[in-house]
Amino acid sequence: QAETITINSFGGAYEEAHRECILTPFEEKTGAEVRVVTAYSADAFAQLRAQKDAPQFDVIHFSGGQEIVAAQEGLLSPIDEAKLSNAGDVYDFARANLAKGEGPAYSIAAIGLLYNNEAADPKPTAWKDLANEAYADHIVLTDISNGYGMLGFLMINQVNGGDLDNIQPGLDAVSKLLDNGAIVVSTSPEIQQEFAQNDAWIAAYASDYAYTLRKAGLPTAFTQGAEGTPASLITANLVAGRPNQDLALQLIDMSISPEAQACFAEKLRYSPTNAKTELAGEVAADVAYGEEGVKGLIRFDPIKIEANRSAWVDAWNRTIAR
Amino acid sequence: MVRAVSTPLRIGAVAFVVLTGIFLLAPLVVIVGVSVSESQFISFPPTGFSLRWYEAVLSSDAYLNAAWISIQVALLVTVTSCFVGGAAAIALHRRKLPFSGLLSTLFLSPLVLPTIIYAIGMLMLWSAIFGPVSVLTLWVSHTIITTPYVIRTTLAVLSESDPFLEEAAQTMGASRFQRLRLVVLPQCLPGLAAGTFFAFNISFDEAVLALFLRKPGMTTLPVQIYGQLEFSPDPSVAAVSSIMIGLTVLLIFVIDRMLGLHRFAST
Amino acid sequence: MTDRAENSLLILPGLLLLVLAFFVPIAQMLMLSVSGENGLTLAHFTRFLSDPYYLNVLWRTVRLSAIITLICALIGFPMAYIMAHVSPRLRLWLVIMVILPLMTSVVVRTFGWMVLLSRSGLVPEVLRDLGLVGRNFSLMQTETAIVIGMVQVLLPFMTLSILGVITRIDSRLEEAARTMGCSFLQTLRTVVLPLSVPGIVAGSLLVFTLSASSFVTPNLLGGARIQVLAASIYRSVTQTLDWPFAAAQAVILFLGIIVLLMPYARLSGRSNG
Amino acid sequence: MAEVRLNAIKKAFGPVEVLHGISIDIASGEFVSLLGSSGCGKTTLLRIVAGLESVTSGSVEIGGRDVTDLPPEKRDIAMMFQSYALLPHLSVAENVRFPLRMRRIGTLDEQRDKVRDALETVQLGHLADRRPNQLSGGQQQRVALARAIVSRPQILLLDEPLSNLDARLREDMQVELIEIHKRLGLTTLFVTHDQEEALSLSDRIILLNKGKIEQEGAPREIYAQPATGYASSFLGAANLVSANITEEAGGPVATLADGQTLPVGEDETRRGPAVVALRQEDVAIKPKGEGVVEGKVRTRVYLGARNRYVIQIGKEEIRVLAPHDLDFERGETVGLAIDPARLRVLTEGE
Amino acid sequence: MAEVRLNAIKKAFGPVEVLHGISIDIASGEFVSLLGSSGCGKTTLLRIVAGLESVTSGSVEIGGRDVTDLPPEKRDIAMMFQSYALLPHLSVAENVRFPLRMRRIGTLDEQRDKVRDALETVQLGHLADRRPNQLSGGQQQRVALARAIVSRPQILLLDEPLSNLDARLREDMQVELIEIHKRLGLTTLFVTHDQEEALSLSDRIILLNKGKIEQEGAPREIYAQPATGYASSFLGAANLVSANITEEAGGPVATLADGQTLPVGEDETRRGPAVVALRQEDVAIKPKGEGVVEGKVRTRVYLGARNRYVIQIGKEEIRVLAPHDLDFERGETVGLAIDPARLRVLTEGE
Ligand SMILES: Nc1ncnc2c1ncn2[C@@H]1O[C@H](COP(=O)(O)OP(=O)(O)OP(=O)(O)O)[C@@H](O)[C@H]1O
Ligand SMILES: Nc1ncnc2c1ncn2[C@@H]1O[C@H](COP(=O)(O)OP(=O)(O)OP(=O)(O)O)[C@@H](O)[C@H]1O
Ligand SMILES: [Mg+2]
Ligand SMILES: [Mg+2]
Repeated sequence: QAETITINSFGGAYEEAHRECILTPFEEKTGAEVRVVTAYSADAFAQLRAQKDAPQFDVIHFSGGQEIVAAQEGLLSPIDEAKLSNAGDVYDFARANLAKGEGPAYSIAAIGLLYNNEAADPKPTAWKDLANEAYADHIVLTDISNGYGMLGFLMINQVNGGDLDNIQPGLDAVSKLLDNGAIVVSTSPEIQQEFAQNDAWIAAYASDYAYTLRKAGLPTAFTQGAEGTPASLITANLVAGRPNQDLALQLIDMSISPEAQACFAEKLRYSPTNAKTELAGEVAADVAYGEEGVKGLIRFDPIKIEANRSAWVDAWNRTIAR
Repeated sequence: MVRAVSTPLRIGAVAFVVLTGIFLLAPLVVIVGVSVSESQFISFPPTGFSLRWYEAVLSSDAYLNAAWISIQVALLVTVTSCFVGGAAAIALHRRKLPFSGLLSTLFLSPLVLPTIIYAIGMLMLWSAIFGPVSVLTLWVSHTIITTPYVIRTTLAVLSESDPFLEEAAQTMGASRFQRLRLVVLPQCLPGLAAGTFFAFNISFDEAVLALFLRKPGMTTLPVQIYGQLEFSPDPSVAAVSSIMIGLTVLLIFVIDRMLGLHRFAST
Repeated sequence: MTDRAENSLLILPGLLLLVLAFFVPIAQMLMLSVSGENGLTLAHFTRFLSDPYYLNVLWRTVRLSAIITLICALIGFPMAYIMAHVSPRLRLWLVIMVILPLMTSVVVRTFGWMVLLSRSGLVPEVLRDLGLVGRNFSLMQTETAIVIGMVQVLLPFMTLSILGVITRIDSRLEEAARTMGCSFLQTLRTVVLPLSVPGIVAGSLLVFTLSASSFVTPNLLGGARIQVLAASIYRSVTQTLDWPFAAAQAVILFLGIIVLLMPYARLSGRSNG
Repeated sequence: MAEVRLNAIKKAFGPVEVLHGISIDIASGEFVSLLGSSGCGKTTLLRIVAGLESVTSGSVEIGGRDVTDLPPEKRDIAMMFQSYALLPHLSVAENVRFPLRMRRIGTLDEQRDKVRDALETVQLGHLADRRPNQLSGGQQQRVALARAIVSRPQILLLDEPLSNLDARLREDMQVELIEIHKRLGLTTLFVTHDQEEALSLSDRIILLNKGKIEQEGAPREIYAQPATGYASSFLGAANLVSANITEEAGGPVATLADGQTLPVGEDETRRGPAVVALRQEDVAIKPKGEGVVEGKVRTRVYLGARNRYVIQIGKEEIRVLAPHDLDFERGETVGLAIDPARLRVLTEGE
Repeated sequence: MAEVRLNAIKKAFGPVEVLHGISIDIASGEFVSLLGSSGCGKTTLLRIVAGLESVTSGSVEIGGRDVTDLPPEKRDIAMMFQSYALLPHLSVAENVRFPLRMRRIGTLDEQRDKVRDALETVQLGHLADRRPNQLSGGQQQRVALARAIVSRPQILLLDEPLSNLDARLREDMQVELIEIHKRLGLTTLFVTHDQEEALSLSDRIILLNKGKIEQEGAPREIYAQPATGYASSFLGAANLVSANITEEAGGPVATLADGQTLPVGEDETRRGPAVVALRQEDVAIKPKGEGVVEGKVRTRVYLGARNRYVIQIGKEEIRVLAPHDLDFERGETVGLAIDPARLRVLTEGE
């Protein structure tokens, strides 16, 4: 009987790409069987934490920084860099804490501005443009309970003069946007809904989603704000307390291989973390590509975010509460 | 009765039913509309007409497997909660147990707590004791959250029953079990039927427990839909829902034709 | 076997299941609400109860649940009465009409509402055309939207609960009232309504608890800016990962609802007796 | 008050036709009893007058007005149901007050007084605060009666109002009913299965048989001259004996199956095979040799004030009610005296 | 069959004590009637025998065995409820078959036969397939009766089984009951409010008054010698007249309030103020001058076979039942003949 390995994936098109770019090649290569549970980072994390006595995942993928908490709580296993053949090619920031238990990032969602390229006039180019009265009640903000929303907010905070120790400028800015008629959503489908149905023009969200919308036939475009592009890292983590960690490590290694990342970028417009990844021009235009492109990415201190998440969410809630 | 209801009231009643119907069905019409849309995304009014989303759903293993699992779980859950809840309701109705007032409130408590709390608690306990989750976990926990419906609807119906009937059966030699089966059960039927329907439906549409208490290969339909919506929302979810609507109507219609459900509904 | 034994036996499976598969796991989770870094603490409760923001969330939850329950009863009672008095075949169709919303996944159904209620949706558009509302009017992300969406799903619970009871009422009681000078509406009020109380109570208990504990519909229709307690709990569990606080909120919700509902459960008890 | 007129009422429940065209005129203030065997349609008829049942054809008039389509609450009636139909969620007093509340009769205090009076009338003043399910059967029936009479409607419909009461209470209630009827002149339609009750209370009796009117008339009239076998066996529980009527010297004579003869009233014109109706109380038992025919005592049933004898004449048995001071033994041969005027000849098959 | 013994039964509903210590012995195969005014506890007693009601104190024995705690289904009884308790979801035939099914009596075919027989007995063979709610009141009552007798239990408990039937049907049913009783020797406990029914059917009558046994005995005994005012007013609906008993030359004499006197039976020993019980049917109306006392006709009520006269003597009114061939007018002064032997003197206050 073939060995099996259990992981989570994010469903829908993501899962399709995941299967095609990583899982199927992995199965072919190792003869093992990969069993997938469709679960987003938040849900997967909750499941991991609750199941601590009998974890079912071998590899768990996070996109919202949950690996930091998970590693702290000992739910994840430290990774010996030597066991990952591709680790050397991965940008440093994407494999900084392997020893603590945080797995390597295998793709990056770039947070920027999604806009309707037919209706939005002028087209936005910078985060500051969100304040443009012309967009007023056509702006969609994402709730910071959503990982992308958090990064978007921190960016708004930053361009308004705040930093991770002081988010008040960000809150004030949001408050003003809301007064002008901006709306807040908390899940991606709602963003689609707003763009498709409700005359939304601009949203701060991830590049991959812009691509999803475009594929669905909506006139959406994506731009990296001039002030910088917050990066959301998608990590592949090794779960503690599982029997076949070697196989799991092979899968993680596969995830950070150039081929897999190229495939991902091609299909979903995620930015690769492996420096050796080769992308076609058209794809490259949509993502943060190469040393240069990656340099433009802003990485807010994840430790600080985790430490403050609760308090920020509280403050945010109060700000947006009607 | 002779002109039991005056004409204006009758008209009012018809208007009331029609308006309620519109209110209840309008979103469903939207969904059905969306499901035949040609476009990739969920929008209304639909652009163009195509059945491609139905085709997509009916040829998708993920959807079909999920639906099959959901149906199995829902059937198991319905049967269990029907028995467990019906029996408990009868016992509570008789009010011969100590604290039956308190008990009947406590039996509501699974509805009071947001399911996520229960889901996490259940997952923690289950992993600590039994290890990996299985269909059994989902079965048990769905039974927990559906039983209150059966209890409530059955209790309500029993409150209007003739107390002498059971006694009469008793004097005719009916044993406890026979009394339950031949006298009390027929009395419970309308309530039990409603409760059972709720149970099936709740289990079939339950996403939170199913989301947390799952393992590879055990994805229920609501979780599947939820996943589809989150990452690539397309009209296929509307098609799934439309199929469910259609199947419900068809099923009820067929059962009615075969068993005379409408007569049943009148007891 | 005695009556006591029979009743105990009847209730035993339910009780065992409730205790072992509900109260034990829940207790484990809820214990978190008093756990702090150094032993027992009530900090999570004080955090909630001393914060106007959370109190407001709690109040909104209760208020919306009450409104939803009331509206469901107002629609459900006449609906059930009509259903009980039409031909069996028509009744079947009415039952189908009432339960159909339940047959669609909650998320999908809610999207249906979003289409209808949002700024460019059907309802605001009609209202705008009628000149009743302004250009920017939207029903989405309002408490009204939550109420509308919840009533649609919860109505069957109310209607079918009442229907079960109404079909049991001896029709001669209504007739007797009519011969005593009750008009149809008075009969409804003085005879049918009081006798339907067990059904209304049953339905209300279901609807109230369900609306207080559900989060998907309020979250999608009310949006992030209108928080209800269940959504806040959900968020604490999955987003801020603050489980003790989630547990504390759950305890507050649980106790609050139980205290509120106790008299009503009694009410159904009395008419049961 | 108001007169009630039923015109050719027909009523069917699905395929079952229950009333086959009933026409009745009830004068204002009249007290009419409906008599008839179980299942003959009495309750149905009452319900049609009340407006609780629609008619298949025919019409109902009250006070000269066609009310066929008028709902019950618009008719000034009160009806007592055979099954009482007490409202289970209301106390006894609230049940009785109900029609007053609904018809807005009097102030609250007046209503209370009326309720108290009505409950006193049915001797239940002390149970005013009980719930119906805490009462005995007869007590429930009396509450229903109190509720029917409390509002003093134009038309009072009573469906076997006294069936669950003992003789004493029943007599008391009859007296009360008659008094109320006399004092207020209520038009009353009264269903009973007790012929003495019907005879003593009513101005007129309507005898129903299988959904048709068999006979109607004043009590004495209908008792003295039952028109058919059904009527005579129903009123006074007559014996029906086949006989052959022939003309003899002294007038018409009925020859029984065993050859014995008994004289028939002079003015009887029918001849040939017929049925002779002999009322139980019209036959006097005499020692052997007296009387016009002879028979043998088969059983004697003790009824307290009187005895019922079953007497065999040839192959037929007749039942006779005799005062308790007469004492004949089982097996004894006795003579039966029958007043020819009280004997009725009915054509066979009637 | 089985004898039934009740030992000092007490029963309270919450604060209301309904039975105050009732002891009854019923022999095997005996037919006992329970008589008593509305609300006196008859139904409650029957339910205790059936095991449907627990007792507050006392015990129940059936066939020599203490069954106080035995549930109803383990007692071989059948009970007919005052409110019928027909199962609404079953047809008439299924209702009647129910006890056979439960007690596993006979094969399916035998059960069908028994059901058919029982329904024929109550003359409802043609309605076997109806639902109870499609029947008239009397029809429902007969279904309940059929259901009670179909299983031929050791003990038959009937709670006013014939109250909703007309006289004719009632007599038929009485005959059937007696026959079944005789043929099978069922121990029968029968509640009725009809004294003639009780007198004619029973081996023994138990008279209840407010939860106590007032008197018991064979029908003749209890009718002829009612022990108390309640008993005599209940059986034969006696008039109770206050009088003063004194010793006169010819024996004891009762002096009425208006001074008239009437002789009292020789063996009457009580003296002083007392109540005299005069049964309605024991007083004969005579033309003025005849009889022992005089009175004035106040009303006459036509009852068919007999008339009821209300006659005023001084300030008191007494009711008299007279044969229908006597005819006295309202206002006429009449004489009343009273057989001293039939007059009973009760100490006042009884
Ligand atoms: N649940 C109860 N609570 C209080 N009192 C009750 C209850 N049930 C019955 N009673 C009282 O007990 C007494 C006896 O009732 P029961 O039914 O035995 O009378 P009954 O002799 O059968 O009368 P009836 O001839 O009217 O049927 C009645 O006075 C009644 O009011
Ligand atoms: N819903 C029904 N369907 C069919 N037949 C019915 C229905 N209701 C009543 N009947 C029949 O109609 C006839 C008349 O019923 P009704 O109740 O008027 O009789 P009733 O004269 O009041 O008899 P009782 O003296 O027994 O009360 C009965 O034979 C009964 O079986
Ligand atoms: Mg009737
Ligand atoms: Mg009784």
